[in-house]
Amino acid sequence: QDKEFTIAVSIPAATHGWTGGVVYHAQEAEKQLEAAFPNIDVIVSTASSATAQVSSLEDLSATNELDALVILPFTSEELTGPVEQVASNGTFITVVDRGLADPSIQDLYVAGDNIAVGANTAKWLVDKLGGEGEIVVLRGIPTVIDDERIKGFRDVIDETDIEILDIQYANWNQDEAFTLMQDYLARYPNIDAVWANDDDMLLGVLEAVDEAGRDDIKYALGGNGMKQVIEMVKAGDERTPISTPYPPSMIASAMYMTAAQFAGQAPMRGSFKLDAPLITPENADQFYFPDSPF
Amino acid sequence: MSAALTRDEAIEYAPEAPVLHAEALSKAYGPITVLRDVSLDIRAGEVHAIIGENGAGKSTLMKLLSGHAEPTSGTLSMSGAPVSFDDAVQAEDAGIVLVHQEILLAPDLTVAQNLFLGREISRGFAVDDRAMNRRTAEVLARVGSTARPTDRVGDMPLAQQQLFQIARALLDERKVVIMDEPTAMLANDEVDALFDIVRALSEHGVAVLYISHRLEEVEALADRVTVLRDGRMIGTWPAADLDQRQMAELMVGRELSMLYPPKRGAASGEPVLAVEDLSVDHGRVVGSFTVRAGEVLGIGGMIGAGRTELMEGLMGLRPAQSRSIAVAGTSVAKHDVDAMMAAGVVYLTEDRKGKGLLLNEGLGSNLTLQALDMVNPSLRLNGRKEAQLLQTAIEEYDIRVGSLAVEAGKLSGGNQQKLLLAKVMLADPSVVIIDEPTRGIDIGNKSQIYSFIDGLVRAGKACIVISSELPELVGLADRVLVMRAGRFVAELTGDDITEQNIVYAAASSGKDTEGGKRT
Amino acid sequence: MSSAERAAGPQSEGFKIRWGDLAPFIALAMIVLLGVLINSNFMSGNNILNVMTRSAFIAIIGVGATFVIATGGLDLSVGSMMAFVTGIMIMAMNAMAPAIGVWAIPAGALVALVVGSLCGLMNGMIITVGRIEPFIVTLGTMGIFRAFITFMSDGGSLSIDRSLRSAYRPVYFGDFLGIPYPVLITIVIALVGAFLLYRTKYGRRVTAVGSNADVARFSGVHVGRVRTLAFVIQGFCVAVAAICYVPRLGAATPTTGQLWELQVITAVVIGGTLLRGGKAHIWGTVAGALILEIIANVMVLSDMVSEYLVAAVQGAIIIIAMLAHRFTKAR
Amino acid sequence: MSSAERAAGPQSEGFKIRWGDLAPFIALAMIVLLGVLINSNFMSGNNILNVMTRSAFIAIIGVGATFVIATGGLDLSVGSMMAFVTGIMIMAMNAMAPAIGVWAIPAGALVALVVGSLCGLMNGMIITVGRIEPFIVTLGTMGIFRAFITFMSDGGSLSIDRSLRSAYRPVYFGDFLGIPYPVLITIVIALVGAFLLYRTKYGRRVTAVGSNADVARFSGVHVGRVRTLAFVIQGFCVAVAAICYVPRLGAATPTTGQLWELQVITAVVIGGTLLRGGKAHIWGTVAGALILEIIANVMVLSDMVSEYLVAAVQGAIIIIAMLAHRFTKAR
Ligand SMILES: Nc1ncnc2c1ncn2[C@@H]1O[C@H](COP(=O)(O)OP(=O)(O)OP(=O)(O)O)[C@@H](O)[C@H]1O
Ligand SMILES: Nc1ncnc2c1ncn2[C@@H]1O[C@H](COP(=O)(O)OP(=O)(O)OP(=O)(O)O)[C@@H](O)[C@H]1O
Ligand SMILES: O[C@@H]1[C@@H](O)[C@H](O)OC[C@H]1O
Ligand SMILES: [Mg+2]
Ligand SMILES: [Mg+2]
Repeated sequence: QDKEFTIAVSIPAATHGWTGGVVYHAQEAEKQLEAAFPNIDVIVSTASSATAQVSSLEDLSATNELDALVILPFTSEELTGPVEQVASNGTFITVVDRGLADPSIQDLYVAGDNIAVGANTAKWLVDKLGGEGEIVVLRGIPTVIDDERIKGFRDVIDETDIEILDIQYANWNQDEAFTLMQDYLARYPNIDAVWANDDDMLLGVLEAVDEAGRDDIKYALGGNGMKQVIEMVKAGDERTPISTPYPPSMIASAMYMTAAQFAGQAPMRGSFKLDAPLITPENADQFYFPDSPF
Repeated sequence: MSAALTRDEAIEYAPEAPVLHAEALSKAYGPITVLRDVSLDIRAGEVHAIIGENGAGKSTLMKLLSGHAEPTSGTLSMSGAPVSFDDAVQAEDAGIVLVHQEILLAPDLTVAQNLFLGREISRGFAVDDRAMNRRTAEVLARVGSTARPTDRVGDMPLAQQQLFQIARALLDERKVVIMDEPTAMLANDEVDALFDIVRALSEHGVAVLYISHRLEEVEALADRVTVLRDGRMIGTWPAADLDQRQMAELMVGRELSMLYPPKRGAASGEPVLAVEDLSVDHGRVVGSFTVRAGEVLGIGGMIGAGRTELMEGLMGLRPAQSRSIAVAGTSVAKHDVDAMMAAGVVYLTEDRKGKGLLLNEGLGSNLTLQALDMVNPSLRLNGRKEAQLLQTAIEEYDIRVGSLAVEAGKLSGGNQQKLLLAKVMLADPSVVIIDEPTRGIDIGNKSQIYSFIDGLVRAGKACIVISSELPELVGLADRVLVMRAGRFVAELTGDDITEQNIVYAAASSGKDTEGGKRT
Repeated sequence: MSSAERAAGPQSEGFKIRWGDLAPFIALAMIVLLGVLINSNFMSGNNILNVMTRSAFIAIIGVGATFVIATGGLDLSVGSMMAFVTGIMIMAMNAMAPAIGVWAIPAGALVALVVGSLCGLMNGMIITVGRIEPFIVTLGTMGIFRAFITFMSDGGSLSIDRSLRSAYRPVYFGDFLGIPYPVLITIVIALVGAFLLYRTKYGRRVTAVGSNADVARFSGVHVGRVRTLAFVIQGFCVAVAAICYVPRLGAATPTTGQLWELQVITAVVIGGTLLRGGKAHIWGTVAGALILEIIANVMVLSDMVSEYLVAAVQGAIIIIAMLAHRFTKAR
Repeated sequence: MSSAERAAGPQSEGFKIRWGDLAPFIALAMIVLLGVLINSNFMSGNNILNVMTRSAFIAIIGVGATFVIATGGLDLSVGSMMAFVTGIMIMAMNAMAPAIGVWAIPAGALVALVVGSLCGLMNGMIITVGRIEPFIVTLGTMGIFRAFITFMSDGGSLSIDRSLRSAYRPVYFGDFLGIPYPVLITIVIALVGAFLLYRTKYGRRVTAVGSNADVARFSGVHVGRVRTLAFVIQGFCVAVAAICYVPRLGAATPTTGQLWELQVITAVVIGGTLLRGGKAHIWGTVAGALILEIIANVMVLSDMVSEYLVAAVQGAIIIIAMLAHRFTKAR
């Protein structure tokens, strides 16, 4: 009990809604952990790029004896080597969300299921549209996460008569999504449904659709459980009746599980994949965190 | 092949073949022809002066001869063989070099780096700075410059920069050296040093083309004189056949009246400007002085004496302190350029290109920049008013322009100077400080400017004239203060205002001007 | 570069200069033509209005940037400043809404204008009093403003009170005689900007300072003040853009306005204002903003380019537009 | 701005100029001191070596940028160019690995150097032949390179073959007599750059062109060629940085090198090179890169600043460093 433990938490800086949520939950967890376990010191460090994250890993491990590292890698490939480096000092490694290229490095993995995020949304849509129709898709920042969601979605849609009219990047950005949706609307006289693979973008999409007053769009769906969107689901919105969770609070879960290693409780290892069930008006309360910024 | 070679050589050694011959050169900028049908012979070893009014086309002709511009029509030949230059470098390779009227040096480079730009000496891959600095020191000494090869050009005064340009021309063996108003920025002893250089060049068989508005220089130096007027060739004469008055009349095409207006007699008015203990640049230059209404106060001194610095400090354009500055008896509220101008004191800079005119902007906006209130009675600028003011200025100051739409930078040097004068006079100031008033001004216009200054002080204003041209101080000033090394060292009045007295005060003690400089 | 260009071609007549001034409008016309050829929907009333409305932000901020650039300055902070001002404005409106209801909107807008101008003042003062390169100063304040909005929004988003939304919405989505308000506001701002720049003493001094600061100084112009004021105008314009922006999405986030600075500068330069200062084209800037927005629009409307390569085609079109510009000018 | 400054203070003596040149190193020393005060670990051998090694990328690219900026140019494309070159290099190495094994590393590096230089050549040619503002051209090519790497990596990432990893690793992580290779490479590049800039004809012409292009032209300097070559040098340096980068991160992604252009320009300007051209300080640039990296490092080491505000503190420190710089110079 006398021994001091240091847990470093390395996450991307708050560049958009979801990462903002991550930073929020990490800070909350830091407070709670340090209050609960006086012998555990948590250091949260944010990075605005993959390179910066590698640098901060180096800084953290050069100047601290790290007992554990909880990391949400900026990108998968680029962080693999550096995390491996940290692991080689015997540091306990917890990876969150975006996986490493070599899973053998990590002791603990906590993530959402991005294939399922795409696939579950697609299945619901196929069902509602009766297997046919025309849809457009907005995708995020070019990353593995984005690729997986698109792949999960496409694989399901491709089996049906639904046609994906267009897919473009809107970088998980509300503004860009608004603009892109306006252009989609100008171009396609009929659109049955829109899928934005992140709720930040969905907000921009809705604004554009409302403004254009287009009623051909039956469904506008997002994903990852933003507060405002959950509220819509709860309220039984017709156009956005469902969402899929991808809670930024997963960082906090990972931090608690990691701390458990040192608090003498049951050691946890292995992979924890949060599944991506549909959020419906019935279960929406479970996914609603009014205090989170996200 | 070998036949051609002998032919060329034969021509080269034929004594009468001119080293450079121009045949029917014309140059037009857009619809405006600035040079028509000019033919000219330049002989080896002669000093050939080109004179003409401002805007006559002298600089343009020189640019055509040296590859800085291409003629619209006409041809060049050297020693009988036709040549044409795509650029100045080709002309320099052929042995023709132009020392520009305007300063053309890279301000961030050192003197040596500028002189050798484009033809650096190198050893292996590395440039040989030692060698270049050594050669630079030699030519600098030759032209009488006190600068070091490693000085940054942008930090040096304009006069020094002008010497660097001359030095650059002397770096290599040349056949023809063209100097476009080389002395416009120089004071007496630099001028003397330059004369020695010109004479030495011509003794070595180099042809020197020499442009100057100072006709006494032309008289003293030239073997032959060519006169241009309105872009046309008036003729070429042996210098011995012409005196200064004849030259002036050929240039202007009419008889000239007196150059200097008669003096007004001692001014007895109240001091309109009284400056006490002005200290500029942390005490490098210090002075107290007064000017009276109706008085022309001349300020003499050698280059770098600090005259410009003092006046820039007075205007609040440089760091300066003073015990007091009073205009018409009222002390100036704040020592800054605004307050000075509001009090009716204006300063006309010696550096018209760098500090005087916006070269890329039109004539109207240049004219009114310092007195925008005149075209802006309410909120809105009145374009028509500005056009009127410009028209008036063009007439009053006799600014020669091809088209009113031209940018200020396209005017000939002298006409730029007149535009600048019009600009600072626009707000009708009560004290006018003019730094080098006639730099680059032709003789006809000079007398215009002199009588302008005369009219000014007769109307009860005061004028301070800084000049490196001694005759100008003698001819114009009621009183002369001489500055040396940042301090006033003499005050001359009445008959004591002579060239000898000014030079003596400016140079005595300190450096020895006669022997020391020309090694 | 610039002086090289000047020396290269003797161009003096008014006629030629006017060709050069028209270049951005010709480029605009060409790109519109391209749009029409590529997709018949391009000219549909809605699409054109959308694009024009969207370009309002860059155009409005660009008017301010034209002043800054004309004095020889540069402002990299406009994007994050816009996010910051938006955040402050939303907070102000939300705070006032319970007390004064819908009046919180104009009151908040006023706050935005004051804060924007102060931000500009800060940039301008650091640059002129501290005498540091504008590039560095505004890079620094860019980080500062961005951090502030992230802090203010807790990394998430800062949204406007529901009670104000519907009253505020028309400022972006409404129109007057069929012309959307943001477009009208752009026109007003550009008109005022053009008047200031071309018809007042201050405008003369702006170009004088950018053209040759020494000449300006010797002519009694307070170079520092003129420069600082240009940054204040820039800040004011940023605030105007923020006022139009909020009703669009109702929130400020840490990514609001990201990279807008580059778009703004591009619009200004495409519009014919020289980056080295001394020459300014307000209406060219507006055309430049439209060009940028239309290029992006045409990319989406056309089917030709892989989603991965959109940025490449945009980059290429900008370069080609400038080349065309150059050749129009060279004539 | 610049000319106004020159005129304002009379500075002529060699002594004063040398103070100005030392400014970036003084700023560096001050920031190191700050680091020491804030965290005792700062001076630990490991930390210092890490920081120096890391600053190599910006320093190496900065050496090239010093050339470009000294000629009066600007290159906004370096960040995405670096990602693009990295991508090409990885593809080349992976393709060659089966046939020639570890030799694929030097062969791929060669490919990178050629491709980088060609990218620079392209920038330079468009700017000089097309006579367009470097800002606009490189903004365009920035989009183009970025799109290419996104395309090449299919939006994901492009990673180096596992078989090459361990052989390549030492290029970033190895050291020679205790000095990490990237640091050595930086020193070599800076030495070569300094020699080129200060001791060769080409270097003379670089500053001449930036100082006054017309003068350079009249003196027979091929202004266009000098400028183009500066961009080629920039491209070459980008490739060298890419070669050091791959062993560190093992992959290229669409976000590799994002916003590096701003860091590079900041390093160059903090180092004492004037943005308007005509003056260049290679070693100042290296110091500038170190300053930026140390600021970031100190931010991580200290726990004092909220995550959200890190960018604000960084921005403020850069401005303060420049102010200090200015006052050192004014003495
Ligand atoms: N690039 C140009 N474009 C248009 N006009 C020009 C240009 N350069 C010169 N000019 C015009 O050509 C005429 C001749 O100018 P030039 O400089 O040759 O005169 P100058 O005899 O040297 O006069 P000064 O004694 O004043 O130097 C002037 O009217 C001038 O305005
Ligand atoms: N040889 C020199 N080396 C360095 N600086 C010099 C030299 N000569 C003059 N200066 C600088 O020039 C300035 C003073 O020159 P200033 O222009 O005031 O003199 P002036 O008497 O007006 O002469 P000019 O006829 O050149 O205008 C000072 O800043 C001084 O440092
Ligand atoms: O940052 C990403 C977020 O925006 C997306 O919605 O979910 C996965 C995250 O990695
Ligand atoms: Mg002339
Ligand atoms: Mg003087």
